[in-house]
Amino acid sequence: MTAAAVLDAASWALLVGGGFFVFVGGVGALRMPDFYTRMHAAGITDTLGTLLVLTGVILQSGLSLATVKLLAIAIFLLLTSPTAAYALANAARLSGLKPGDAAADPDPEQRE
Amino acid sequence: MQILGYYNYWVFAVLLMIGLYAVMSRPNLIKKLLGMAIFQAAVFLLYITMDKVEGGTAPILRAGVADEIYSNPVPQVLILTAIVVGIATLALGLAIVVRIHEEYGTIEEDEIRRQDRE
Amino acid sequence: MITLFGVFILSLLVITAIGIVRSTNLFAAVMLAGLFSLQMAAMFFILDAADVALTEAAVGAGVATVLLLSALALLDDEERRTRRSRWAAIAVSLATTLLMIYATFEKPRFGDPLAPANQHVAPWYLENTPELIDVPNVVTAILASFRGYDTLGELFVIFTAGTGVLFVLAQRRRDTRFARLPNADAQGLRHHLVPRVVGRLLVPFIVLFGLYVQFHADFGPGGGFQAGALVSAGFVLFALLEGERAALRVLPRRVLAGMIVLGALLFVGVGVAGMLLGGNFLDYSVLGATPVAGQHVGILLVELGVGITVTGVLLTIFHAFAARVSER
Amino acid sequence: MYYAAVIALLVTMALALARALLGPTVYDRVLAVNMFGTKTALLLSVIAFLYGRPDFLDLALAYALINFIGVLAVLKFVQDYTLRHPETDAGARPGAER
Repeated sequence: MTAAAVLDAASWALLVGGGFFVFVGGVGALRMPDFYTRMHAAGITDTLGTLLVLTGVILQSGLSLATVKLLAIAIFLLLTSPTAAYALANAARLSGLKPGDAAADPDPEQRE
Repeated sequence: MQILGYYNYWVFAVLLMIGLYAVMSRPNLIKKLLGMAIFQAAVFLLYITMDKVEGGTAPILRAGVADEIYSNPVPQVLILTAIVVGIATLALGLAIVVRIHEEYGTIEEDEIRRQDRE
Repeated sequence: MITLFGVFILSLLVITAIGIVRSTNLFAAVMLAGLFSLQMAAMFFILDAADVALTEAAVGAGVATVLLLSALALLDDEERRTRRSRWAAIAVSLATTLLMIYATFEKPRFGDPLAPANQHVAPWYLENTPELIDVPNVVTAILASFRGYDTLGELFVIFTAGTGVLFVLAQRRRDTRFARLPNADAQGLRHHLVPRVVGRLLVPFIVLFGLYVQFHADFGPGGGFQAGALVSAGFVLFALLEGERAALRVLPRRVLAGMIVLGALLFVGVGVAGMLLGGNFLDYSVLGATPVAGQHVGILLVELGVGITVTGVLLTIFHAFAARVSER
Repeated sequence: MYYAAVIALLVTMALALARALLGPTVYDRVLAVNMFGTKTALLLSVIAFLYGRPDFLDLALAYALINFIGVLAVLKFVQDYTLRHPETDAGARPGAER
């Protein structure tokens, strides 16, 4: 097995794994019962999925300017998305939304 | 694949008319502005659809690659400037809506008409 | 396969647009408009328009949502249910949609290299750009040089829109003149520690990236329009975090107004300089030792002018709305 | 190989859109928009490689940097809103479809 084949296999595994976690996060954000659990599902898989997908792509890029840009994207996403999640949860908590509050969707009859 | 080739144009037509419908049927002025933004986006989509050349790539020339097919750069230039012009005109529209709200206390079109008649 | 991805995103676009029109809450509609812009950017990228996608990204994510929200803060966010019948509007829209779809069957196939749009001037630009202007990014070459006159006109439209917003909003409200108190609105998000620290860390990187996009426009996607939107997004972030007053201390209104005028003057000045050196208006080939070097100088200066004016206009508009909000 | 990641990202984008349409609170919508933005940045970087033009990563970088601004703008909007309307039940407003 050559080095290139090993790299390809690793990158396959990372991309598929990243895609799986991203998808799990999406399902969680749609199906969980209230806002805080939805955010839990979305926030954690966001971080892991982002990291896996970007690492998978980095393995394909070799050492070039693209690697640096991908690393920068990874760093900025890892900085901003937990911060956004924190800010959002904090705002929801301060405004008085309690866990379990928004459990039910509004009555479909009332929506236009 | 032949049918899929026209899908972009169909989405353009549908988006255009969703925008027009919002402008015609909603009395709320912000909703009208959002409808106009959708209308505008549909036009952008039409232009950018026309720039695509099969098997082509973005028109940024690559050194050392001969006989590469590039997509059409002209619509891209037109739309690039139009997007920034679009946000500037949207801001102007929003400013006028804010002033209307200050004078009339409402942003519903029929309410404003009623107040004008009185 | 890529075509199928495009079809998927286009379907999402239609769903989002319907969601925008149907939601009775304007705040929800603005959030959906943010999603709409993200999908448009992805679609532009799939259709090979990297420059356009970058513009949509910079404008849609950085400025548009913020402007809509600051306007909404001055209005009611609930749309009143209307009793008006919608059947006429539905009928007109539906009929026109069907007519337009019927008309699309006359259009050239998607991606057809022999379509008239791809046969007229585009091949000439693609062939002659390396020789006449010698920059890899043909979009920049057309924007700044071949169709520079057109871009100048667009720049003046932006200039006029910025001036118009100032005319409409800059005048003080009569009834609140005595009620102006120092209030919490103008404080920004100072007491949210984590976003503040991370956000302040990001501001220089956003501005730096904006400058990279500005000066890298010859080689990659970028240019004055994108850079202006990105730099103003950086300053908008600063204003959100530290309050509008702190942002105005960094870039006062006078400086912003100066930037609007300076950028437009720089563009016109490059054109006039070409005339004085014996060429035509906006003919850059006389600006340097060789025609190609002259083109490089001209494109750099013109893009810089565009960037300065766009930054000035977008920030002026943002501050005009933000000042109204904190006056309330 | 990239196709697996692109399909997962596109499906997740559709799920996030569904959450944004359903609501029910303002925070759910903001969460969906933020999620969608991160996924768009990932999608653009994967597609740049799929097209074989890694020089277009600038776009994904732009989203990674400025997607955050929207969330903060919403945060500030909600904060100002609750300052101005202290009497309303803040959990349900603004942004709740009633």
